[in-house]
Amino acid sequence: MPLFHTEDQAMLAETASGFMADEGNIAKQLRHWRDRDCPDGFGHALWKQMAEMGFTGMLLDEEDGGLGMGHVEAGIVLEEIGRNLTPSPFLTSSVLAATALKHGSSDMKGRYLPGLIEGESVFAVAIDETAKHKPSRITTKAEKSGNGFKLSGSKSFVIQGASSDMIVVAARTSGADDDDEGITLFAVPKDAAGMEQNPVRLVDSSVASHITFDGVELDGDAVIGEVDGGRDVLNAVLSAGRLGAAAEGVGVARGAMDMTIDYLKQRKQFGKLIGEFQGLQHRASHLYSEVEIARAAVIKAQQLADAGAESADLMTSVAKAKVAKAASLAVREGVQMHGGIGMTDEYDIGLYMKRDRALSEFLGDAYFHANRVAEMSGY
Amino acid sequence: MPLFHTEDQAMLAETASGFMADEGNIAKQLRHWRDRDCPDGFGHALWKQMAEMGFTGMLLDEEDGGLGMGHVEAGIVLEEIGRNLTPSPFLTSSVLAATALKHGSSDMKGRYLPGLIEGESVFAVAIDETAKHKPSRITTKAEKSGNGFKLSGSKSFVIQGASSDMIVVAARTSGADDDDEGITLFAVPKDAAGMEQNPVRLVDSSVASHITFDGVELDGDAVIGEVDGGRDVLNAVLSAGRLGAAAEGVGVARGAMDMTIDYLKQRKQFGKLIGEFQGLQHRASHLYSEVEIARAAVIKAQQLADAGAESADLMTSVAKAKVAKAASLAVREGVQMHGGIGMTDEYDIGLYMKRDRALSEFLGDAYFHANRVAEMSGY
Amino acid sequence: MSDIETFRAETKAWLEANCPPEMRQPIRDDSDVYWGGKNATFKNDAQKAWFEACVAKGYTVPSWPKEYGGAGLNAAEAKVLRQEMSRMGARSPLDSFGIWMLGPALLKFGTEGQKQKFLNEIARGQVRWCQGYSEPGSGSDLVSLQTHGEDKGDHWVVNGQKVWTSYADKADWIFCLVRTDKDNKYQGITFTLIDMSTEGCSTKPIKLISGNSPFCETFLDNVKVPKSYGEDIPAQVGEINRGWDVAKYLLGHEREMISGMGGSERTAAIGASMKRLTGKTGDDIDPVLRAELAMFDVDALAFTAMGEKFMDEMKAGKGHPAQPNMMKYTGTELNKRRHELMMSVGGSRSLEWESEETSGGKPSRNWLRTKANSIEGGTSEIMLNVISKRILDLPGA
Amino acid sequence: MSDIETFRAETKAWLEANCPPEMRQPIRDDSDVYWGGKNATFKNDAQKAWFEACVAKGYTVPSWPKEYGGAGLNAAEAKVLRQEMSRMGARSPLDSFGIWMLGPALLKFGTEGQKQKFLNEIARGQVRWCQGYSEPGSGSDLVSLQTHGEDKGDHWVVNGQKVWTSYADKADWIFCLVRTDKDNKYQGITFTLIDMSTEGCSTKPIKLISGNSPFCETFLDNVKVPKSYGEDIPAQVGEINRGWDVAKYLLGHEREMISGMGGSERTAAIGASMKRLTGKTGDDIDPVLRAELAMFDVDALAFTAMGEKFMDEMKAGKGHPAQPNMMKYTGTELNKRRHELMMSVGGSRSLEWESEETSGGKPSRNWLRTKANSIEGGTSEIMLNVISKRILDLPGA
Repeated sequence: MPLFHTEDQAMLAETASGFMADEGNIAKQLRHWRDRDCPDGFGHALWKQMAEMGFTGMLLDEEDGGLGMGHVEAGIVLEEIGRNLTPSPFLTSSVLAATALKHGSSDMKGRYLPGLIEGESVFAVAIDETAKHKPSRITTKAEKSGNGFKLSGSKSFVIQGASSDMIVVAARTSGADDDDEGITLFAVPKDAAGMEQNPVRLVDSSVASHITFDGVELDGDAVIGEVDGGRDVLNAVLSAGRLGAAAEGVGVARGAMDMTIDYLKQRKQFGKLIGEFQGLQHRASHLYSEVEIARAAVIKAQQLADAGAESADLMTSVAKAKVAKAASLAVREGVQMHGGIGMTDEYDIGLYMKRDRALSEFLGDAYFHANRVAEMSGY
Repeated sequence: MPLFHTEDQAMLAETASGFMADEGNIAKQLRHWRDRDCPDGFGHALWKQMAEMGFTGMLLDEEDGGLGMGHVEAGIVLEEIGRNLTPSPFLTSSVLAATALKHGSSDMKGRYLPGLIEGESVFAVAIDETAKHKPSRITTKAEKSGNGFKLSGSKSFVIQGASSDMIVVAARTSGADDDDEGITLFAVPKDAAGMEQNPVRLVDSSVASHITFDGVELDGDAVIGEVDGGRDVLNAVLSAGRLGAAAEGVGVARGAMDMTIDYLKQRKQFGKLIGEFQGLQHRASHLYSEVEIARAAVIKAQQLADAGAESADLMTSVAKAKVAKAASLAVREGVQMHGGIGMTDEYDIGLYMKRDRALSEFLGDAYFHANRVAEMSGY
Repeated sequence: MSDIETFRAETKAWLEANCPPEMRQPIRDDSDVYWGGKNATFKNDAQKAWFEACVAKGYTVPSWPKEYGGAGLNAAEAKVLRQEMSRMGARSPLDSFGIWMLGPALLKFGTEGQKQKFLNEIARGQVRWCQGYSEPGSGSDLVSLQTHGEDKGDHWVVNGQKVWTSYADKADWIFCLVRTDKDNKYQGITFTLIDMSTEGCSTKPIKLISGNSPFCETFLDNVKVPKSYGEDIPAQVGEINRGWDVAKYLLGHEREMISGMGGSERTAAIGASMKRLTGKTGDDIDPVLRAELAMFDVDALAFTAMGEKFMDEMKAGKGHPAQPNMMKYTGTELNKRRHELMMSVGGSRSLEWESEETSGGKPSRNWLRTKANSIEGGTSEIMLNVISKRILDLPGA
Repeated sequence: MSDIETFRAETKAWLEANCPPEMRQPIRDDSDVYWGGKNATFKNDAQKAWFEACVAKGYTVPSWPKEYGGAGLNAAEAKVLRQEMSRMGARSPLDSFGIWMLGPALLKFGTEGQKQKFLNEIARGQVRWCQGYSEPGSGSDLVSLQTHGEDKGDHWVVNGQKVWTSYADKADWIFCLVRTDKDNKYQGITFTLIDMSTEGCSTKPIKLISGNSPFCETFLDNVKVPKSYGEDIPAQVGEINRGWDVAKYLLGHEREMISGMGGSERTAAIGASMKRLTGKTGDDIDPVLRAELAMFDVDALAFTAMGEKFMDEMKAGKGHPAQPNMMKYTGTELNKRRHELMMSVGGSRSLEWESEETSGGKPSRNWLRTKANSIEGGTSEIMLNVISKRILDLPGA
C-alpha cells in the first residue's frame, strides 16, 4: 500500500477541503461562535451539514449505517478541520465515541448510532481524571448495585461534555487504580442523576467539563463491551483519538505555515519583502521540512492502524509526538514572523497557536508520547 | 564581589593568554606530540615552563609552597589552555590531584607537592569504573591488611594515568557499592605491584588508562584524609575538576567560535563573503550569545566556590552542563560553517570538535549535570 | 561603619518606617501597580501613603538629581536601595514610561527648562506618558516613519497614526517620532512631546490574543503642537530633525532595562515550582518533560548569572554597549520557552480561559503574552542583526 | 500467481542459489565492499563468485537495459529484488560512482556509442570512475569553476585542480567539469570524461578529521584529452559548454540517492540498541539522555516514514522534484544528531581512537565522518535555499 492517498481518498480530500473552506472557515464558525460566547463552542447546523456529507458516521460499519471507512479517511476530514480551525463534535463523537460504540451491543448501537449518523446527537468521552493524560490510572469507581452499577468519582478535560447527549465513561469495576484489568466503559446519558458537570471555556474557545459522579445509578445495558474487559476498548478509543488528533494537528500546522509563508511574500520591512531575508527563508524551509515529516508519520500510522498492523500503536505515538512538535514550531514561528500584528486578536495566526495548544494536550502531549515510544521500545 | 575579573585576575589572564599563545599553541604542542604519537600526549618541557610561570601549584596553600589562589584563577589558566587546545597535566595534576592532596597528611604533602610545584611530577585521578561518569557508585575495594590496605578492582578513563608518578584512587573501604559513606582516597605510586595499566589514545589525542588493581598492597600512609571519610574529599575533587573542565570548555568554545567568525569574514561563495549571508549571521549571533551565557555561568560558579557558598555545587553543575551545550554548538557550527575544509585534518577546527567531546564527557556530560540540577532542585 | 553601610542602615530604617505591610505583598494584578497621571486613583490608602512617602524622599526616581525630584543616589546607593526593597518585598511606588524612557532621554538630551518641568512632573506622578514610535507598516523599521509634522512657524501640525502605544488610552502626554523632513531618511525625524488632550488626538485599544489590551492605536489628526511650552521648554527633545539620535539612545536604554530583568523571577529556574504544582494537582511530571525542565533550568540559571554579570559590568563601565541586545534576545526567547513548559506541566487545567481556579485563565493568558516579548522593543531578528553588526562585526550586517 | 509474484519467486530462488552465505553477512569494513576497476582484487572467492553471478544476470545494475549490461527490470521488479536481497541480507555485488552517477547521466544525455562502451564497462566492474566537480575555493559554488580546457582542434589541453574527488587515487577514469568558455558563466562548462592514466593526471589523498582519506585532491597538469574515444564516443557528455545541465541533473539524482537512504539503518531509532549497549558496559542511561533518545527516536521513525512516502511518490510520478533536497537536509542533520547521541551513550569508551574494543575507534571515527553528511553533495544551507526557492517560492531565494 503506497504511502499516499488512493484516488478515492484524493477525491474525499478535495470534497472535504472545499466543504470546510466554504462552511467551516474561521469567520463562519470559530470566530462566529466564540464572539457570541456560545456555550457549545460549535454550531449544530454545521454538524447537520457534516452528516449530510456523510462524515459523521464514516468510521462506523456499513451494517450499522456507517461508511465503513478507516483512519486514513477520518484523517482526511480532520486535516481540513484543523486547517480551518473548525469547531465541531467530529473528533469526540465520530471518532472517539464512535470507536467505543462499535464495541457496544446491537441494542446500544440502535440507541445511539442513528442520532450520531444524522448529526442529531453529540457524544463525549471521559477518560482523564487529572490535568495530565494518564489512562493507565482509572480511579473512578463503578460498583455493582442491583443488576446495574453505581458510578462515583470525577473526570476532567471532557471536551463538549456539557453539549453531549451521552458520555462514554471509563470506570474501574475491579482491581487497583493502576491495574490494566478491571476497567469497564459505560454509556452515561446526559440527564443521569448524580452526574454534575462544570463546563469551562478553554484557550481555543472550545468547552470542556469537569464532571463529578456522585453515586450515579446505571443499568446493566449501559455497559459498553465486557465488564472488567474495557481496557481493550479503551485502547482502541485512545488509538483512534490520537490518530485523529494527529491528523487534525497536521491541518493546524499546515494552515499556520501557509498563512505565514504568504505573509512573508507580502510584508515589507527596510524596503524589502521580509521573505527575502535569508534568516527567515532558512527557518521557513526548516519548518516546511518538519511539517512534511509529521505528515508522513501520520499517514504511515493511519495505514498501519487500518491494516491492523502490530506496529500501529508505536507509530501512532510517533505521529502524535511528531505532530505536536511540528505544529508547535509552526504556530510559534507563525506568530513571531507575523510580528506585532501576530499578537492581535484580529489576525488568525494567534487562533492557530491557541488550538495547537489544546489539541497537543488532548490524549497525551509530545512528552507523553515520546516517553511511550521509549517504553514500547524497551528503554 | 562583581562578576568580572579583578585587576590582579585580569593581569593573570593577560600573562596566561600570552604564554599559552606563544608556548602552548596548537602547532607547538597538540599537533607536535600527536603527530609523533607521543605516549604521554603532552610535553614535559611545557609542564616545566608552566611551573616556572607559577601555574602548577596555584591552587595549593602558601604554607605548602603554593600560591593560595582559587577557582577563578585556575579557570583563567584553563580557559587559555582550552583556547589553544594545549595538552598538559594541569587539569588532572594541578586541579584534581592537588585538591585531593590538600587533604593529605603533612608527610604526604612533603612527598608529592614539591614535585608538582616544580613541574617534575604528574598525577592522575581514578574515579570512574564504567564508561559513564557515576561517582555515587564506587566498587573498587580496599580491604584492611596488616597496618595497610589491599586494593582490588578496576578504573577507567584515567587521564594521563600511564604518565603519572602517582594516582589518586577512590576506593570502598566499607559499605555497599552505592553508599555515600565508606569511601577512602589513596595515593597509589606508579610502580605499585599488582596495578596494571592499559593506556589508550582518545579522540582528542590525549591518553587515558584502564587500570586494574589486583590486590595492590598499600601502606596506611597512602590514605588521603580519613578512612571511610573520603566522600567529602572526593566531592571537593569533583567540584574543582568540574569547574576546571567547564573553564577549559569555555576556552574551547571561544577558540572554535573566534576562528569560525574569522572564516566567515574571509571565505567567499557565490561572489559574496559567506559572513554576509543572514542565515549564517543569525546562527553566529545565536552561538555568540550561548557562549557568553556559558562564560557567565562559569565565573559565577567559580566565585561561589571560592567564597564557599552553599549554592556553589548547584551552580557548578549548571556551568558544566551549559558549557557542554554551548561548546558543542560552537564546534558543530564551526565545522559546518567551514564546509569541506572543516573536515580536513589540516585545519584546526576539527581538533576543537574532538577536544570538546572528550572534555564534555570528563566528570559528567550535559545530561548528567542537567539531571543533577533537577535532583538538587528536588524534582 | 563605612558610608555605604551607614546608608544601608538608614535605608532599612526608613523603609521599615514608611513602607506599609500591604505594599510588601507580591503584586497580584495591574490594579496593584500605581502608574500616576492626571486621572490616576489609588487602590487603597496604603498605596497612597507609600507613593507619597517615596515622592517626598525622591525614591520614585532614586538616582535622578534632587532638583528634578530624585534622591540623587549614586550607583552603589541605588543598588543598596534596590536590595533592601526586594529583601522586604516592597513594591515599586510608581511605574511609568516617563521614568523608564522619557526621563533618561531628557536627562541626556533635554534643556534645563525641560528637565525642571517634565522630570519633576514624572517624579511626582503628575503626568503619565506613553511612547509613540511604531506605525502601521513600520514595525522594527522606524525609518519608514509616515507621521508628518508640518512647520507652521510657531507650531507644527501633526498628522499620522501610531500603533503599539502602551496604555495610550490612559496617558496624558505622548513622546513620539514625527517626520519633519521628508527628504531626509534618518535626519528628518523629530522627537516630539505632545499633550494628548489636544484636539485631534485620539486612541483605540488593540485587543491581543491574550484577551488583554495593553496597547493602543493612536491617531493624530491635524494636531496643533506649539513649538515651545514656555521659557527654554521646546516641544522636541534634542534638535529638530535629530530625533533619531534620541530614539536610538532610548532603544538601547530600553533593551538594557529589559535585559536588566535577567535576574528576575521571569527567567529563574522553574523545575522545583512545577514539581510543587503537580504535587497539588495529583499529576506526576512525565520523565521526558522533566528532562526538558532540567535543561531549561540549566539555561535559566546560567542566563541569570549573565544578567548579574552584565549589571556589574555596566556599573563598572565595562561590558559591550550592544550587550543589552544580546540579553534582550536570549532573555525573551528563554521566557517564551519557560511559559511553554509551564503550560505543559499545567496540562488541561492550564488551558482554561475563564475559570476561577486559574483566576481567569492566568496561565494561558500569560503564556500568550510572552509571545510579544521577542517582538516588542526590537524583534529577536533585529537583535541578531545588531549582534552580527556591532559585536561580531560581520560583513554587510 | 501474478507476474510480479512469479518474479519474486524466481528471484528468491536465484538469490538462494547464487548468493554465497559469506555474502549475506553484514559489511564490517571497506574491504568487504567490491568497487571494481582495473586494479581491483577480490577479498575472497565468495565475493568473486557473487559478483560474477550478478554480472551474468545483469544484477550489478538491475534496472539498466540489457544491452548495456543491466537486467532491464521495471520499477516494480527492481523493488522486489531490493526487498528480497535485503531480506536475506545479501550484500551489494558492486559499488561504484559509475553506477550511481555517471551511469544515470549517460542514460539521459549519452550517445549510443558512449552507452555501449561506458555503461557496459561499469556494469561489468571493468572501469572504476570518480567525480571531479569541486575545486579549491569553490565548494557549493560550482559556477566559479577554474579548471580550464583549451581547444586544440582534435583534443583539449586541460589544466586545473579538483578537490573532494572520492577515491580518485583508486579510480581509472574521472568525469569532471571543465570550463571551455571563459566568457560564459553557466554555459561555458563541459562535462568531460578523462582517462586518469593520461600523463599530467595525478592525485593526492586528503586526510580527514576521522583519520581516513576517502577523498583526494586531483591535479590536471596539461592533460591531453582527445575529443573522441572512437566512433560516436565523444569525450564529453551532452554538448560542449552544456555540462551544467548534466551536472544539475546529476546533483538532483545524487540527492535523491542520498535522501533515498531515509529508510536505512542510518536514520532508524536507536534507543533500544543503546539500551542494549549500556546493558553490556554496566552503565545505565541517564534519565535526561534517555529523554533525548526518545525525542530522537520520534524524529527518526517519522523521518523513515517520509523516506518511504517519498519513494512511493517518486515511483508514482508524484512528489515534488525538490523534495530530495529537503530529505537530504533533514536526513543528514538527523544522522549527525544520531551519532552525537551514540557518542554520549557510549561515554568514555566511545572516545577511544585506536583500541581493539572499539575496533580502531569506530564510534568516534564514524561520528566525525557524519559531520560531512551536511556538507558533501550540497550543504544544508544550500538545501534550505533550494527549498525556499523551489518549494516555498520565497522572493529572491
